Amino acid sequence: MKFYRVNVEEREALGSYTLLRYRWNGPVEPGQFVMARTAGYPITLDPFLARPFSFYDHDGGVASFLFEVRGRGTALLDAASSIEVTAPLGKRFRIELGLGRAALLGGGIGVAPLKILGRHLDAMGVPHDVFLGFADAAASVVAKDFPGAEVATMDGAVGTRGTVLNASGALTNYGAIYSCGPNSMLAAVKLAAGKNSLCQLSVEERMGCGNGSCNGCVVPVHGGYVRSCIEGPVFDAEVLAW
Amino acid sequence: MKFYRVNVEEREALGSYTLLRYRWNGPVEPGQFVMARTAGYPITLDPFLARPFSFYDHDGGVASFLFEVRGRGTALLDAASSIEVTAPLGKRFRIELGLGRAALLGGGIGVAPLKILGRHLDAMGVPHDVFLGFADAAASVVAKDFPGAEVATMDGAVGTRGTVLNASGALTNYGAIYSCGPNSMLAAVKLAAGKNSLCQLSVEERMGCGNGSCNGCVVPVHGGYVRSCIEGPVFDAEVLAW
Amino acid sequence: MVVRVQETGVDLEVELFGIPLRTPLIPASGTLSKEALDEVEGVYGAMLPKTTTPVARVGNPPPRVAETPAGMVNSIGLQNPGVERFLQDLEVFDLGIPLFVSVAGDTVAEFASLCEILSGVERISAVELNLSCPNVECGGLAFCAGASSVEELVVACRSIVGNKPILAKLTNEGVVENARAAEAAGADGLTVINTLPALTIDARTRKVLVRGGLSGPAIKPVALRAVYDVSGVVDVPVVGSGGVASGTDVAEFMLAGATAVQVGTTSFVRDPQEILAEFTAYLKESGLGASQLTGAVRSPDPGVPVPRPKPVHKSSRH
Amino acid sequence: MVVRVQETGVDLEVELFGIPLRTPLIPASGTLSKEALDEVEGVYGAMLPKTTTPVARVGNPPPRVAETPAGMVNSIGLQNPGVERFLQDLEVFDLGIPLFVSVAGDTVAEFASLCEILSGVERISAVELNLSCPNVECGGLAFCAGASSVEELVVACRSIVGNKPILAKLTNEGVVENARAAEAAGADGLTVINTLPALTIDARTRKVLVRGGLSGPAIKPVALRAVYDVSGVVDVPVVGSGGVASGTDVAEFMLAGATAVQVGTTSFVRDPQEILAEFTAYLKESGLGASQLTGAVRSPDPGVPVPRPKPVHKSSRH
Ligand SMILES: Cc1cc2nc3c(=O)[nH]c(=O)nc-3n(C[C@H](O)[C@H](O)[C@H](O)COP(=O)(O)OP(=O)(O)OC[C@H]3O[C@@H](n4cnc5c(N)ncnc54)[C@H](O)[C@@H]3O)c2cc1C
Ligand SMILES: Cc1cc2nc3c(=O)[nH]c(=O)nc-3n(C[C@H](O)[C@H](O)[C@H](O)COP(=O)(O)OP(=O)(O)OC[C@H]3O[C@@H](n4cnc5c(N)ncnc54)[C@H](O)[C@@H]3O)c2cc1C
Ligand SMILES: Cc1cc2nc3c(=O)[nH]c(=O)nc-3n(C[C@H](O)[C@H](O)[C@H](O)COP(=O)(O)O)c2cc1C
Ligand SMILES: Cc1cc2nc3c(=O)[nH]c(=O)nc-3n(C[C@H](O)[C@H](O)[C@H](O)COP(=O)(O)O)c2cc1C
Ligand code: FES
Ligand code: FES
Repeated sequence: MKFYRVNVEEREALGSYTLLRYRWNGPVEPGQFVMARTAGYPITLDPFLARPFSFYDHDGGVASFLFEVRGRGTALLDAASSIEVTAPLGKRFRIELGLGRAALLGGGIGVAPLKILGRHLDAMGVPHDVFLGFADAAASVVAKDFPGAEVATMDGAVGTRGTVLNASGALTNYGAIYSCGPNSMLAAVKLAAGKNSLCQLSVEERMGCGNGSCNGCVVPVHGGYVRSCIEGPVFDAEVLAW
Repeated sequence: MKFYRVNVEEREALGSYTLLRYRWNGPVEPGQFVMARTAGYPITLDPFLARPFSFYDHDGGVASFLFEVRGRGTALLDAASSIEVTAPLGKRFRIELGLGRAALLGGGIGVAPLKILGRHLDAMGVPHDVFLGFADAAASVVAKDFPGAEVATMDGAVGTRGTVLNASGALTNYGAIYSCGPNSMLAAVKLAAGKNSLCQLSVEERMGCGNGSCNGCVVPVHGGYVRSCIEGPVFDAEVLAW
Repeated sequence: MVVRVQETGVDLEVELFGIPLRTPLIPASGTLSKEALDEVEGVYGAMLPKTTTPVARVGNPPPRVAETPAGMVNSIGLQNPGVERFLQDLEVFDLGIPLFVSVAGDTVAEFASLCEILSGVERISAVELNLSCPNVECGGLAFCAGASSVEELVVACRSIVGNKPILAKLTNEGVVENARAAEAAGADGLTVINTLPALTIDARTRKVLVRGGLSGPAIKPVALRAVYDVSGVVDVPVVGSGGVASGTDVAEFMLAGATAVQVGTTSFVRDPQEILAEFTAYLKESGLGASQLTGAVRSPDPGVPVPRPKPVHKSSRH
Repeated sequence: MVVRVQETGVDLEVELFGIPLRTPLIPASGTLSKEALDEVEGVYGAMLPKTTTPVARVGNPPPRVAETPAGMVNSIGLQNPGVERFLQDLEVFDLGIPLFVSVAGDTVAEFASLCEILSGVERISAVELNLSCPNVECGGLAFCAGASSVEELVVACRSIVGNKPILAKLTNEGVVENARAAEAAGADGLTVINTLPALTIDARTRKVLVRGGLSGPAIKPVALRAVYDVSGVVDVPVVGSGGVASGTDVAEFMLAGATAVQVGTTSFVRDPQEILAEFTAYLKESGLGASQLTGAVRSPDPGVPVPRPKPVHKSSRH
C-alpha cells in the first residue's frame, strides 16, 4: 500500500472529537475513507497498522477527517504534525436523483461522512434532513457544523434524549436513507428504513490493509462475506446479512 | 529499569557527532554511562531497547553525551526534543594519585568519556596528555573541545596520519593510561601500555538492560565472562582476556 | 530485467528451480489482491495469488484481524472463490512474470486434484502447497504437523503435477524435519515459514479477539532461524517468508539461505516499491548481485562489510 | 498485602498452588539481577532468580543480545555460578515474598540432584524446571522436545523435591502435549512459554549476529495462545510468560487462563512498577479482583466491559 506524507494543516478540537485537515488535491467522494498513521522511519512498528477514517470533508484542496481518540493510533494522530495517508479508498455513497427527501443519520463519530455527503446532496439539489446521535454533550459539539440538524444524546443533555432514531422518528417517508455509526445502530436503521427507499449504510470493521489484500475487513452478506474496504464501506442495506 | 523523562536542553552538531545536553542533578562519574531512548507511549517498540552512551560531561546540573548517528536509535535521539534516560550506570574510571603523568587515548566516538575524565584529572591535579584518533576531518571536529590534544586521522586530513597510537607514540613513560574506543583499539592500547602502569579501558559491548539483569553485555575475563554494565564498562586492562 | 540491471547497475535477478526471476521478491500468498496489483509493478519476480481450494470457501466470521506489537494476527479461513473461478480470473494476475499458484485442500486427494487441474494450465510456472491448513483426515491437525504427513502429501502432488516445480510451504513448528521430508518426497523448493499460531484478547470486553496466525516484523527472527536451519540441511532452494519489512530484511533472508523472499503483511503498511529500492541500494553498496547473497553467512569469508547507509532521519538541531 | 488492598481498594492477591502471592507478577527467570532488586520493591508476588545449574557455567561468547522488531534475541548460555554458590547468595533474593528457584541440568539425574538439594532449603517455596535446555543424553534436543522426555524429567523431580510445588516451564513447540505430560507426571503448575528459537543477521557484515531465543512484546500473541490452549486442557495452574509489557498485558494473560504472570524482557526497558500500577488501574475500572480474571475469556458471560481508559497522550493542537 502506498502512503503519502502530508503535513497537518490544522487540527481543531470539537468536544470529544478532533478534526484534522491536510492538503489533498485528488478527488474525494462522500463515503470514501483513508488509511492514516503517523509518519514512520520508514514505517512505524507501534502502531503497526494504519487506521481507517471516513472523510469528513474535502474542500479547496484540503481534505479532513474527524476522529475520536480511542487507542494508540488515534492518540498519535491527535499530536503529530506530519502524518501518512493513502489515496481515498472504498465505495462512495450513491446519490440518486428523483427519490425525494433524504435522511442522513449519524451515530457518534459516525457523523463524519455525513458532512461531505450533505454538501454533495446540496450541490445536486437533493433535499435532506440530518439526524445526529451522540453519547453526551461533549461528543455533540461537532453538531454545530451541521446547521439544521436534529440532535439526540443518550443522556438527554442536548436535544432529544435517546438514539438518533428517537430524533428522526419514522423513516418511511424518506426516499433515500444514508447512515453511518456503530454496526448495531446501522442494523436498527436498516429495520426502520423498511424496503421501499434507497438505504445506504457505511459499516465499520477492523482492517488490515484497506486495499482488498488481506480479506480482513469482511461483513456478512447473503451467501458469505465481502470486504468492506473494496465492496464497501458503503453498502446497500439489503445486501448486508444483518 | 527505571527511566526518567528529560528535555533536551541543547543539541550541538560537532562534525560527524552530536552533543546532547539534558538537565541531571545527581552525581555523574567519569566513565559511567546512561541508557537513553526517545520518549515512548509508554515504551517505544521501535527501537525496543535503550542505547548505552558514555557521559561526555556533567556540569552545573547539565549532563551530556556525545554520539554518532549509526542506526535507528541514534537517529531518533538526534531529533527528539524529549528523551528518556536512566540514572548513571556502571563503574567509573579509577583515578589514583602519585602515579605521574596520565595518557588519555580516545578512538572515534570513544573520545566521549575523556572529556569528563580530563576535567576530573585536572581537578585532582593529575597531569595528563590527550590523544584522539578519528577516521577523518568530519569526525575530528570535536577535538576542538579538547584543547592541547594531539589528533590523528586515518586519512591524514587532520594531525598525524594513522591511529591514536601513531599520535601518542610509546606509552611506557606514563603512570596511568585511560582509553576508550573500539575494542580492537583497546587491545592495542593494552599491548602498548605494558604492565607497569595503571591501564583502564572502557569497553563497548551490545547491551540488553544496562542494570545487570540480562547477562548480555559480557566481556571475556580470565576464567569466564563478566557483565560490562556492572563490572564495567571501565576495566583494568589486565582483567580483560584480550 | 536487463533493462533494470542497466538502469541501476545492479543485478537483481535470481534463479529459482531453473526459473529466472527478475527480482527475488514474491508476494506472500494471501496478501496481495487483484485490486492492488497496479501498485506493485516491477517489484516482484513472480506472482503468487491467495491460496485456492477445490470449492469456494466463505471464510471465518469477523473480526478476522487484530494488531499486535510489530505484527498482526489474522484468521481469514482461506476465503476464496474456489479453483474453477480462480482460473477464470487468473488473467488479472498475469503481469508477464512467472505465475505461481498456492493450493490447499482438506485431504491429500483434494491437494492432488488441484495439482492435476493446474498441471494442465500452461501459464502457471509452479505450485505452492499450503501445508498449514488442517487435514480433516487427521483430526484437523495441519498437514505439516508431522513429517510423514508432509511426505505423503508432497509425493501425491509431485506425481500428478507434471513438470511444474512444487514449493512446499511449511509452518515453523517442526520445520527442519518437515523440510527434510518434503525434499525427500520430491519438493523442488520450500517456503519457510507461514504464520505462527497466536491469539489476541481484548482486555476491555474480556473476550478473545482473534485466534489465528501471527505475521509481520515480529516474527522475522523466528523466520530467519527457520530459513537458516532449513537451508543448512536441504539442497533444494528455500523461499523466505515472515516479517520482511525492508530491503535489509530481504538481504538478511537471502544471507541466511533464501533464494527468493516473500513480502506479506508489510505490504499492507508500506509500498513494496520502497523495499525493492532499499534492496537495490544494499546490493549497490555491497557490490554484489542478488544471487550471490544466498547463504553467504555460512561462507567462511563473508567479504568486505557494506558501508553503513546514511540514516534517513534528518537532524533537527535546536 | 492487606495494606495494598486498603491503599488502592483493589485486590491484587492470587493463590498459586496454595501459596498466596500479593500480586500475580513474578520476574521471569534470567531477567532480574540482584543489582536491580531495589527497583522492584512491592511489585512482585514471588521472586524467581536466574536458572541455576549443578556447576557453574561461563555462558556463551558475546555478542549475546540483539534487538529485533518489538523484541530481542538472546543467547546467554545459562551463565551462572552453580547451585552451591547460588545458595550461598540466596539471601539477597529474599524480599520477604515466596522464593521460587529455576533449575536446569544436562541430564535427568542433574535435574533430580538439584531438586534434592533444594528440597532441603526451607526458604524456597517452589521449583521451576527450565525444560528448554538441551538434554545431552538425547543428542542435545531440549527436554521439552517430546512429551515422554518431559514426563520422565518431571516424574524424577517430583519424587525427590519433597513437598515443594514444581512448575514445569515449557517452550512453545509442542506446548499442549507437553503440558498434558507434565501434569500427568505430577507438575503442580506450568510456566508457558520460554523464548522462541530465533536468529538475527547483520546484513552489513554478512554474519550471524545472535542465534538464540526471541522474547519481548513480539511474542505476546504466541504466548497468549499457548496459555489459552494449555489452560484449556490442564487442571493445574498456568503461569504466563512472553512479552508482557503493560498492565493490560497482565490482564490479557490472566483472562486467557494464567494464574500468575511473569515479566521478563520488558523489565529491561520499563519500570515494572508502572506495569503493576496499570494492572491495578485495570482492576479498579473493571471492579474485579485479580484472581477473578483467570480464564475469564472462557466464561459465557464476560461481564460489563471495562471503560476505555483515557489515553495518556495529550493532544498538542495547532
Ligand atoms: C471504514 C471506516 C471508517 C472509519 N471512520 C472513522 C472516523 O471517521 N472517525 C473515527 O474516529 N473513527 C473511524 N473509524 C474507526 C477508527 O478506525 C478506529 O477508531 C481506530 O482505528 C482506532 O484506532 P486506535 O489505535 O485509536 O485504537 P486501538 O483500539 O488501539 O486500535 C487497535 C486496532 O483495532 C482497530 N480498531 C479499533 N477500533 C476499531 C473500530 N471501531 N473500527 C475499526 N477498527 C478498529 C484499529 O484500527 C487497530 O488496528 C472508522 C473505521 C472504519 C472501518
Ligand atoms: C558502555 C557503552 C558506551 C557507549 N558510549 C557511546 C557514546 O558515548 N557515543 C556513541 O555514539 N556511542 C556509544 N556507544 C555505542 C552506542 O551505544 C551505539 O552506537 C548505539 O547503541 C547504536 O544504536 P543505533 O540504534 O543507532 O544503531 P543500531 O545498529 O540500529 O542498533 C541496533 C542494536 O545494536 C546495538 N548496537 C549497535 N552498535 C553498537 C555498539 N557499537 N555498541 C553497543 N551496542 C551497539 C544497539 O544498542 C541496538 O541494541 C557506547 C556503547 C557502550 C556499550
Ligand atoms: C491476511 C493474511 C492472509 C494470508 N493468507 C494466506 C494464504 O491464503 N495462504 C498462505 O499460504 N499463506 C497465507 N498467509 C501467510 C503469508 O503468506 C505469509 O507466509 C505470512 O504472513 C508470513 O509473512 P509476512 O510476515 O511477511 O506476512 C496470509 C497472511 C496474512 C497476514
Ligand atoms: C536475557 C534473558 C535471559 C533469560 N534467562 C533465562 C533463564 O536463565 N532461565 C529461564 O527459564 N528462562 C530464561 N529466559 C526466558 C525468560 O524467563 C522468559 O520466559 C522469556 O524471555 C519470555 O518472556 P519475556 O518476553 O517477558 O521476556 C531469559 C530471557 C532473557 C531475555
Ligand atoms: S482491510 Fe484488508 S481486505 Fe479490507
Ligand atoms: S546489559 Fe544486561 S547485563 Fe549488562
